[in-house]
Amino acid sequence: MELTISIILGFMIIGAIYALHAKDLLSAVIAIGMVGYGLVICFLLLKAPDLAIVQIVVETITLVIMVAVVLDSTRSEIETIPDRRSIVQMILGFIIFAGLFYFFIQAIENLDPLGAHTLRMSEIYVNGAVEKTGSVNLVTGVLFDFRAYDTLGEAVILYTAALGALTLLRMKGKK
Amino acid sequence: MEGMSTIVKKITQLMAGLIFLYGIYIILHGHLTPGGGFAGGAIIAGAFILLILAFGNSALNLKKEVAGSSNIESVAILMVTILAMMALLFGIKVFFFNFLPKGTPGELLSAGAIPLYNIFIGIEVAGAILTIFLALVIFKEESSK
Amino acid sequence: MTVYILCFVLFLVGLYGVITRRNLIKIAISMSIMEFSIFLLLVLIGYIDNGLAPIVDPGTTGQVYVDPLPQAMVLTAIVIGLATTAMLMAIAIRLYRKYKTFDIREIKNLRG
Amino acid sequence: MDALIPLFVAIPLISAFLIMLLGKLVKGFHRYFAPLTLLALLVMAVYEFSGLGTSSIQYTMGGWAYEGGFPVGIFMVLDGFSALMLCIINLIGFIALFYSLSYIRKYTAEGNYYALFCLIIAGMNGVVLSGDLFNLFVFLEVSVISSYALVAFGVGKTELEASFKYQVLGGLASMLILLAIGLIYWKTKTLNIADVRNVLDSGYSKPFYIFIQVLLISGFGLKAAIIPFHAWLPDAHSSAPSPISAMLSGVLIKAVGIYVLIRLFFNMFVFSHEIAVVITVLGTVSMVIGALLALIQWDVKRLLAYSSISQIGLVVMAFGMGMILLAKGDNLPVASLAIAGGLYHLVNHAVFKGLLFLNAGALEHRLDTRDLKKMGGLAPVMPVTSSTSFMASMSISGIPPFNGFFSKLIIIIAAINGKFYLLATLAVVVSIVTLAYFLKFQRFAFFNKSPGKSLEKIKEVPFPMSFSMVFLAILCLALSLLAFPSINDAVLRPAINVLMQSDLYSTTILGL
Repeated sequence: MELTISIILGFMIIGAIYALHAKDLLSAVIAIGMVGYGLVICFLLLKAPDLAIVQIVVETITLVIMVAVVLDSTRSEIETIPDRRSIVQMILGFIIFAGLFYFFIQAIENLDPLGAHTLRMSEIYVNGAVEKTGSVNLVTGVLFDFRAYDTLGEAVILYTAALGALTLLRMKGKK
Repeated sequence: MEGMSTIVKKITQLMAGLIFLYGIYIILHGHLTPGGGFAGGAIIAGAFILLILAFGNSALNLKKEVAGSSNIESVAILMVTILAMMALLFGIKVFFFNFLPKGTPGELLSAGAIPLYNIFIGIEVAGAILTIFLALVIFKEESSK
Repeated sequence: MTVYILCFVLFLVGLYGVITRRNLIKIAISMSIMEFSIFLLLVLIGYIDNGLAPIVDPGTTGQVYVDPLPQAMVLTAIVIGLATTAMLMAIAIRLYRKYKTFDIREIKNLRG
Repeated sequence: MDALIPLFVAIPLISAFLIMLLGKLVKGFHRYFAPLTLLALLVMAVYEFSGLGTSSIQYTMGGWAYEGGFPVGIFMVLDGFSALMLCIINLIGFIALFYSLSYIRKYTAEGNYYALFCLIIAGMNGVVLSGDLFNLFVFLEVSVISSYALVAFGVGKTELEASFKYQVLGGLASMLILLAIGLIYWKTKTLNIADVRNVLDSGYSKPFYIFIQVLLISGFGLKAAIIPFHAWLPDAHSSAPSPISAMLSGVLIKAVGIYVLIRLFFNMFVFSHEIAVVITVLGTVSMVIGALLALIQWDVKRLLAYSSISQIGLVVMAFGMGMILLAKGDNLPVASLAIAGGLYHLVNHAVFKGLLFLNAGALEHRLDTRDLKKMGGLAPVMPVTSSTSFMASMSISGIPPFNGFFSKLIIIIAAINGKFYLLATLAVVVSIVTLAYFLKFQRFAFFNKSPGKSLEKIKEVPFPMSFSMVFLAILCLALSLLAFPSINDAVLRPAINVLMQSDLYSTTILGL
């Protein structure tokens, strides 16, 4: 399992790096779409079918929105010639990233490895949850019963984004 | 935005209906099978987006549509909030209390208020995504005039 | 542990993109990459060996299911990600119509 | 009383939805409904605050409290600290909304403005009431996403650009926070803040602990615009419509930045000396650099924005000193004094910085410019704006008898008693620098000769705007009463207790 996920993740990393360096914006957007679909496969392998459905639909819609934005623009990106300042910044950035990476490895050293997760708070969300919520799908049970307040917040965020898009995209700001 | 060719329009009409039905199925079976309000709502929004892309704004009055979809999402999320407070009517001072009878797990009419939440969340998500998309399309149309 | 480390590498790739890219769309893409890595990390945390997908068959007992809580969290986070991407795109298209470019070096009225 | 708690979130949400629905049908609906909502929330907040005392109330969503000994539901916790924050949020929110009634008329789509305003309030109320890490994150996103839209409300070039910058850095902060929450769940397998404390008490590895603390400091530091993370603040705060700038500077960076940082570091983590030193240093650096950068600004709102960074730095420094002393475990009265000073200054800053941004908005409303060089001689023609902004400037620079003097005095006394002589000196120096740039503001805006333009056409601002400014100016004077020990005890003591007895939070909730 770990090996399969690692290989897919490796492809996702390559896709992500390609998306960041693509000369053409449309190919960058499509590459990031592929990374998103790779994530869908990982979700399926990790026994998260709910997430796979949501991710595949949301990824498609994001892709449509991004393509709609990119399509009628000058798509090519202007690349810069690296000067001395950017080289210094790169070295500095590399050191910071290496440090973060090192600390992350140190930090997760003693945590549960993949697959050895134990339940504590979610014990209740799994055992006997069907009787408590009546929902056979445990994720739905968590989303709409145990933690329905979070779900309201989530719906409100989407509502806010729609309201924000309407607000930002009106033609005239001031009378 | 221009519409596409007649073949595309015909096929889209058929496909959009199927996708729409699939979205409704996903919403209604949210407590039984994978999926739920969010997935189903996004699928329904996808069906509408497909129609808009295929037919363009010549066949549709986008301004009217965006007002409609934003009203629908407001109503839907208001219903979710009211549903959350519904238990207050039954004298239980608890928000998000699952006040309906649970029924037999595994049947379509079970899990108390969860299917209701799923339906309203589904409508809200569909409305919100459609509003975002239409706002973008309208902006592109108007600013390129 | 390799898979967690690769997840963090993906996160760092996104962080690198946010810091170095000079294109509005590329910055939005980098944010998506960071989101993806966190989604995957959360789902990996909740995975249990030989666990079933969290959909119970009412007749059976004694099954092991994967942790549904991280999945619920990721579902919420996916929708939040959609919302932030939508807002970013709305701003990006508006800025494009004003400046005719996505390049933030040419969009510089303000200096922090 | 406990049944009121979820209404702090539910009422503004319902109000926002109703504004979007009915605002199109009933003309002027939002102009009456939104202020009424905020007024109701303010009354509720004051009622809760006055009745609470040093006790704390838990409310569980969906009726799921403890199952099998674990807190499974989402807890909402109202204690002294969150009640104080609720009062500030809803007070400044109400005043800023009342001010908007005439200010926002020059913009289109007023209905969207009021709905987004209600959503930002709902988000902040949700954040300060939440007792659950992930729920806190969700409501934090509600408030920041609506603030992204509100910053760009004018949809001009600068607004959009500022909002984009704010969104990118805000999104980065959210990612860091979500990563930290994920790692915490990985280790503790719970999301309840009290329960996390309980689990962490029973052992953790040091690198893990430091890594999540660094993630959280960077994440919430970005939200609170502490100095290496401040790049978005001057742009966003100066480009937003003025009532929104008052909200952002007055409460948003406190509610989603400082409040959460303090809550997590006092009530969720066990104090560690290194992290306390890091927080103090960050606070001190932002205090000094923010003040120096403010000195060279000629844009009124940018000057105020940099001054916000500086004052927030002072607050963080005060809390940091308290943390250092608590980590050492000695000199507890001094730690209590430092925390009291920090809280007092937090309240004061919300009031006078809100007022100053409203003043700047009044100037912008009448003159259509924010450039100090183009102003001058306004004191006779805009007497209300001039006098209130003079009071606010004196207050923020720490001139007696205004409230700013007493809170700064308490912080400096605490620094001296805690043997942080360098920090005390720096606080005094920054106070003098603050006085310098606010005198510059006063002189160029109100007292210098006008640069050529005739002042006859300029009138005082309309009633809702002047009323809001006068109200906050009176509050500036009234809050100096908090310097009296008995009043201070009644108002700030519950909040100080929450922070001083840091493990009481978890033991009360878990009922240990």
